[in-house]
Amino acid sequence: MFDKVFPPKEIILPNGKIIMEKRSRTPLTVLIVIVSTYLSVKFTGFEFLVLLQSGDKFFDIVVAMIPPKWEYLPNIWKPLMDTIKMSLLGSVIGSLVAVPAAYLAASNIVESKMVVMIARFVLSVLRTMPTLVTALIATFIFGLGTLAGTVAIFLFTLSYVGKLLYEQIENASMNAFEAMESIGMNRIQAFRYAIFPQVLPNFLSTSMFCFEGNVRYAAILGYVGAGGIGLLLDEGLGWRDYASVGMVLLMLAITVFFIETISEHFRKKLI
Amino acid sequence: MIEFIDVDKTYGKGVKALQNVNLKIDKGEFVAVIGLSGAGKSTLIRCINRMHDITSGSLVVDGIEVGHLRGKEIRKFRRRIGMIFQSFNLVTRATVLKNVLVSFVPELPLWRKLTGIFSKELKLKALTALDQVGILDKAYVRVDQLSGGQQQRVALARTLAQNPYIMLADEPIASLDPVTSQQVMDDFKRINQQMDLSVIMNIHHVEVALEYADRIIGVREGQIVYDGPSQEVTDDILDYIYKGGKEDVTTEAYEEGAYV
Amino acid sequence: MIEFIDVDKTYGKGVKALQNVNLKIDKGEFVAVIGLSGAGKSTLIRCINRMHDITSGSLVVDGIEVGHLRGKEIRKFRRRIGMIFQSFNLVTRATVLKNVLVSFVPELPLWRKLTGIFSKELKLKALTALDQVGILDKAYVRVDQLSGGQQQRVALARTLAQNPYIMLADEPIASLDPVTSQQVMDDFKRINQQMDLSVIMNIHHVEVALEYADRIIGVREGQIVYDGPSQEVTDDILDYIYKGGKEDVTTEAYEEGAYV
Amino acid sequence: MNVIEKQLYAAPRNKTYLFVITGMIVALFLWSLTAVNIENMEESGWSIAQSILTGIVTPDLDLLINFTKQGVLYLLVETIAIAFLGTIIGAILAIPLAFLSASNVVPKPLAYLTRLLLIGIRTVPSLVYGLMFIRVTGPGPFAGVLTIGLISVGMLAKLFVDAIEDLDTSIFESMTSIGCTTFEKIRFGIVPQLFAIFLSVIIYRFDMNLREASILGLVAAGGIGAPLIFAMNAYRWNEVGSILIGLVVLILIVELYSNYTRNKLVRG
Amino acid sequence: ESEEGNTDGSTENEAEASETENESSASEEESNKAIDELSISFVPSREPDEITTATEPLKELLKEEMANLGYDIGNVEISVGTSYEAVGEALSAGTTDIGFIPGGTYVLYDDGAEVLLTSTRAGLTNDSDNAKDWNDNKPTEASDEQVTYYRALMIAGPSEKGQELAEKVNSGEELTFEDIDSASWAVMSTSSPAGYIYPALWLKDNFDKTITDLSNKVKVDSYGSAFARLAQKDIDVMVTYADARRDNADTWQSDFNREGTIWDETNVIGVTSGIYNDTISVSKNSEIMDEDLKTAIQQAFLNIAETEEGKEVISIYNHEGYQKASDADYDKEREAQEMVQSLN
Ligand SMILES: Nc1ncnc2c1ncn2[C@@H]1O[C@H](COP(=O)(O)OP(=O)(O)OP(=O)(O)O)[C@@H](O)[C@H]1O
Ligand SMILES: Nc1ncnc2c1ncn2[C@@H]1O[C@H](COP(=O)(O)OP(=O)(O)OP(=O)(O)O)[C@@H](O)[C@H]1O
Ligand SMILES: [Mg+2]
Ligand SMILES: [Mg+2]
Repeated sequence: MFDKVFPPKEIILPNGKIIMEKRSRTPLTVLIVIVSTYLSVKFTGFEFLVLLQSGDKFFDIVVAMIPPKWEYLPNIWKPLMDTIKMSLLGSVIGSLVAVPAAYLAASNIVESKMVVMIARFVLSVLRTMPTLVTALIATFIFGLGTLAGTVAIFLFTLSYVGKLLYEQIENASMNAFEAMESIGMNRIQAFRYAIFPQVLPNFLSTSMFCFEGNVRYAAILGYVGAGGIGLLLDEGLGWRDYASVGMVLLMLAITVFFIETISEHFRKKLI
Repeated sequence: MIEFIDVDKTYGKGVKALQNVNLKIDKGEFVAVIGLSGAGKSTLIRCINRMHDITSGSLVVDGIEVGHLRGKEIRKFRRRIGMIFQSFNLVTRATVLKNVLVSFVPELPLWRKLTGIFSKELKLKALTALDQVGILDKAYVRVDQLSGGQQQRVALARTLAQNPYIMLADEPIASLDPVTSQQVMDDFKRINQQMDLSVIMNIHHVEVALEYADRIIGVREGQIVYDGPSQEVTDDILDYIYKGGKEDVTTEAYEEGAYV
Repeated sequence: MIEFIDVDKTYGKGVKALQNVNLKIDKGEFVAVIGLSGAGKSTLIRCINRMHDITSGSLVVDGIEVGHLRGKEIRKFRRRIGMIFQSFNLVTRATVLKNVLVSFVPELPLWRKLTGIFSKELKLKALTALDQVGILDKAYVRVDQLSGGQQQRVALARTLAQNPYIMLADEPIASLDPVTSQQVMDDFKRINQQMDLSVIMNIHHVEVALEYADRIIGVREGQIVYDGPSQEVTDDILDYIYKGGKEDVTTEAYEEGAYV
Repeated sequence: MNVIEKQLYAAPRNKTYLFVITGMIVALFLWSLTAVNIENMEESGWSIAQSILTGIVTPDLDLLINFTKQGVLYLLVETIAIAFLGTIIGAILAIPLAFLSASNVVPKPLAYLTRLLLIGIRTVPSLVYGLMFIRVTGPGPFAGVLTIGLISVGMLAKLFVDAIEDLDTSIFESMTSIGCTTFEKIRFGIVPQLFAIFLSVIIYRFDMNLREASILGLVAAGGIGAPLIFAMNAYRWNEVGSILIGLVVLILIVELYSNYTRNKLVRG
Repeated sequence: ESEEGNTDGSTENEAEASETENESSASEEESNKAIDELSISFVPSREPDEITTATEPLKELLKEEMANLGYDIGNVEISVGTSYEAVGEALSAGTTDIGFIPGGTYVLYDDGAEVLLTSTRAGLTNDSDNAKDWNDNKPTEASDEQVTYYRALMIAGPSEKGQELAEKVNSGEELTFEDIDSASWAVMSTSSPAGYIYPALWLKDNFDKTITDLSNKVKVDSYGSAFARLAQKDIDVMVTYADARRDNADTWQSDFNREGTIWDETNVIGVTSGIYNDTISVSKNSEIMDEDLKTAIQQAFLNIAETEEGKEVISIYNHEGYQKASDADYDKEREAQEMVQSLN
């Protein structure tokens, strides 16, 4: 298509040979990006001037959070633990379920194109749903509270880990798989012994990464009544009590930092 | 005993990988298959354990018509045929021992299959196989820490643990340096002689093939153009196998090759 | 002309990679360096264009004492010495042409360095180099879509575009299959003969070395243990280079090898 | 056999380690189970699920195929614009931060500090950023753009760092042998490598940002989120259906395209 | 011309307002002041999707009225969110000009917001402090009177626990905190007066407890969803404004599929003291805001509330009319909040 509009240029070598140079797509891409940016700016009412003039107002709330309200700490523990539990449970179950899902979605393992297509479509659709929306729907079905949050996190983890996992499975070397088949294993066994060990470290690290993300995400699930520390955040914001919000965020940051450090430790060990 | 009778193999859109192959390999033979890239060597070998299906003709291994096997039967059939690959095809992240143990998996009860926990007996069997190829001391090392030659030996041990009666090898030394190649080939020879199992090997290194194999099969464009004892292979014949040679050489070599 | 005079090279904590090396290589020679892993082959080659500094002795390339070069001079000196690596060392995410064009980078004006826009003249030069190694038609393909042999040819073209008078190659065919190896070696030979540039190559494939090189240098434990025309290399000499051989062979071979 | 048995017993003993780790994980898992109180589960859950499903399969077509400012199409375009601009802003900010936190580029302490800063940025939920930016820009999509920009920074920088840390430096060797200076090595050795990966990461993030942008409506920061949440709260499942269908189709299209482009970028 | 206000101090304001108004209308012919954009933010408290569409007419109405009052408004920008905090912050930072916010929110953000008007609406046939009276005199209907305050109700739903609590109240028994605590509650955001603050005050007055002491409480983001959950027996008790049941009577049976009417199936178990109605506040920190503009806006909304078309638009917020308000009107609200916050 592109080459029809902009026909390739001929280059003639000194020795008379001819080679066709395809036109670079970069100018067109750059143009498209610039135009899209311009349109987006128009559409969203983005004004750089406003940012320059009153950008400092962003820090009004940040400043109000400092120093955080230390007395608020005792109120934080339980919801914080709830948040961690929610994300842990959702992440663990989600990651486990992601394994068979990814198996079904890997075109190099499963021979039926139909199955692969369906599995991928389901994973994709799950991924398109914003977690907050899933959580809200979950509260309607599972009632308000942490269960709904857990379900939302579970679904997100399933779709996210599932997708990355099947991509890794497809990129895994099929050499060992072939050897396993030559030993007389069926595809599931060959997958278990040849592919799974290859993707395991990556799978664990993706799952841990997802868990970290989920802790962060679980923090706002409280907004839709899905339990956890989000309730406190919401309350703090509602009362304009930014010092408490600051405390909540601080605790959350510390938690995330710990989880990140621990999971980093294990990830390094794995690879 | 392996017998190819008028075997043809065509890939997807009419790529004729094997044409009219007739071949008989006895127990305990050491056969080297040589030929250009794309000649059909791998295809030939892979048809034997049904990694590929043949298109027409008949292929009989130990009295079993391979083409008639179905599902579970194929897997059972493959259990007794060892296969070695150019790129070793090991699970690099697992230990040597685990790689060898894998060959027992098809016979395990389900819970062991899932957990990957092996009995002591099997471990001993696997270690014995490792001992046979001389890398017992590396049993608990991760495969990716081994050199190429050592990795190929692990693959060999894995195949031995299967207790096969036929050993198929697809360019097992292609990615090894000369010294290591020699060690691995020595292993093959020893196994072939001590255990009296047939070895059928694709190989690019003609000199090595001539040195180790009893019998040479030359493949060109999917057809067997030479088949005879390795002692009888001359430079002319090699020329014929690899380049098609001149017309006169062709007939001469063909006659020689058709003695089976 | 390259001349090593009593060159020693010691890495960090006393690893003696080269010891007392004396060597003279003339313009237009095709020299193959063989020896075991860790013998010091790479070190030998890399000293020539100052990728490594020598510890003592003197190394003169085309009348220039390499050890005395500083900063900009080194870079200028390297411009005329091509180097080829085992792992090709290409920017895999860029096109073939872009990879070749890189060899002109040091001579570009600043704005071209920044924008990465090359003049037509340079493009023609680069394309000509690609033509010389026979992959002109791949000029606009991304390198990661090429086979290993093709990638090595891109590296070759990149080096040719530098218009070097010496070509250093560190195991250029180690990761290639035999057929591609042969093509790449043919390229080297052709370039060596047509352009009259010296080729110094580390290589593990002895047969290939004997076939293509005019002269063989055997390295063992940092010392040159053989140096002579490839026609004269016998199995005994190889044995001596690779294994140290028996005492009697040693002296014999050494005498033979010491004729330079 | 003796040697072999000896080797059998020489198996490295990491069993205790494995047991402890497994035990810890199981314990953590059980502990996290206590967060779930099934009593909250509603008997009516099933019927609700049914009405949600029927609503989604019988979407409000008027709302879906409606070209006014309240129509799904307009809102989707607004969502795309927010995500697009936000991604660009995020990417621009993330590049310097990524280099500052790559331990193979800058000194360790600086890298560590930048990492802490990034964790801080990542921890604040988007809805809080939304509030902060409303003070700067007022309610509306502009605030949404800035929010998306800021939350993208954290994730983008993290993925950029990974790319920077596993740069293929073997190219350096050959560029040294050509006689290139450090600057030239960076320009022609690193930039082409990183460019493709960064671009692919950015496209991936755009994909994610579309999802994020669809919830900003909660704080009046534009996009399709507000009508979606309103419709859900009002139990108008067919309106929810039409919005969700629009959103899902849009994101699927973008995802397909982004997968295709990323594959091209990364694998060539 | 404007309706009679009963609120103390309002006469004064009014006098001032009409003065400025006369001035501005006098200068109207000569030149109207031009304002590019006037932005209004609000949080819908009812079926919100209607609101985005139904507020379109407000733009034109406001432009017209403002033109008469001496201001040419280029564009009226209306933004809708789901959180009061967003509107509050925008008012406080001056990034939105006008906000429709509840008294509670106004008090929180009065550093940057200034109240202009309090909405009025029809009073109800029930205005008792006693929950039982509300249950005896069902259904609650609108009265002819316009009032500036409303009450919040604790409403028990059709769930078992809800019924149990209702019976207790109707039989004249006093509820204990144990009764209250054993039920599951739905509350709104903490700055919502009817949905949080006044119920908290009620708990404080009656049991010396607060909402944070309730063991089973969930936060909902609209009364609509609270009713839905009540209907599903997902929750036992919800807190809401007094005529919320009238607003949800139809949906109760249609959308939520309940057999009985909302009046039969729900009962009041608690009534709070009066809550001042929603405000129309302007930002003190907005660049375009000055005293003249404030009075013009005040007058414009008062005028809009007089027209038929205008009444229809503002009815979406349950507003029926407006009275001028002063900051002091919300002192009580401040006390309430201080108390609730100190309980936290
Ligand atoms: N899966 C396949 N689908 C289609 N064609 C194939 C397939 N595998 C091999 N071929 C083709 O069949 C022919 C024989 O291939 P085969 O792999 O047997 O050659 P080979 O002798 O093993 O070559 P090499 O020495 O390169 O391994 C070749 O032309 C090849 O392109
Ligand atoms: N950068 C280095 N630092 C320390 N020691 C080194 C370094 N590079 C090489 N050596 C050592 O110097 C010796 C010679 O290495 P060199 O790489 O020259 O061997 P080689 O002949 O090229 O081997 P190979 O065939 O494996 O490439 C070896 O003992 C090696 O371990
Ligand atoms: Mg092959
Ligand atoms: Mg080397």
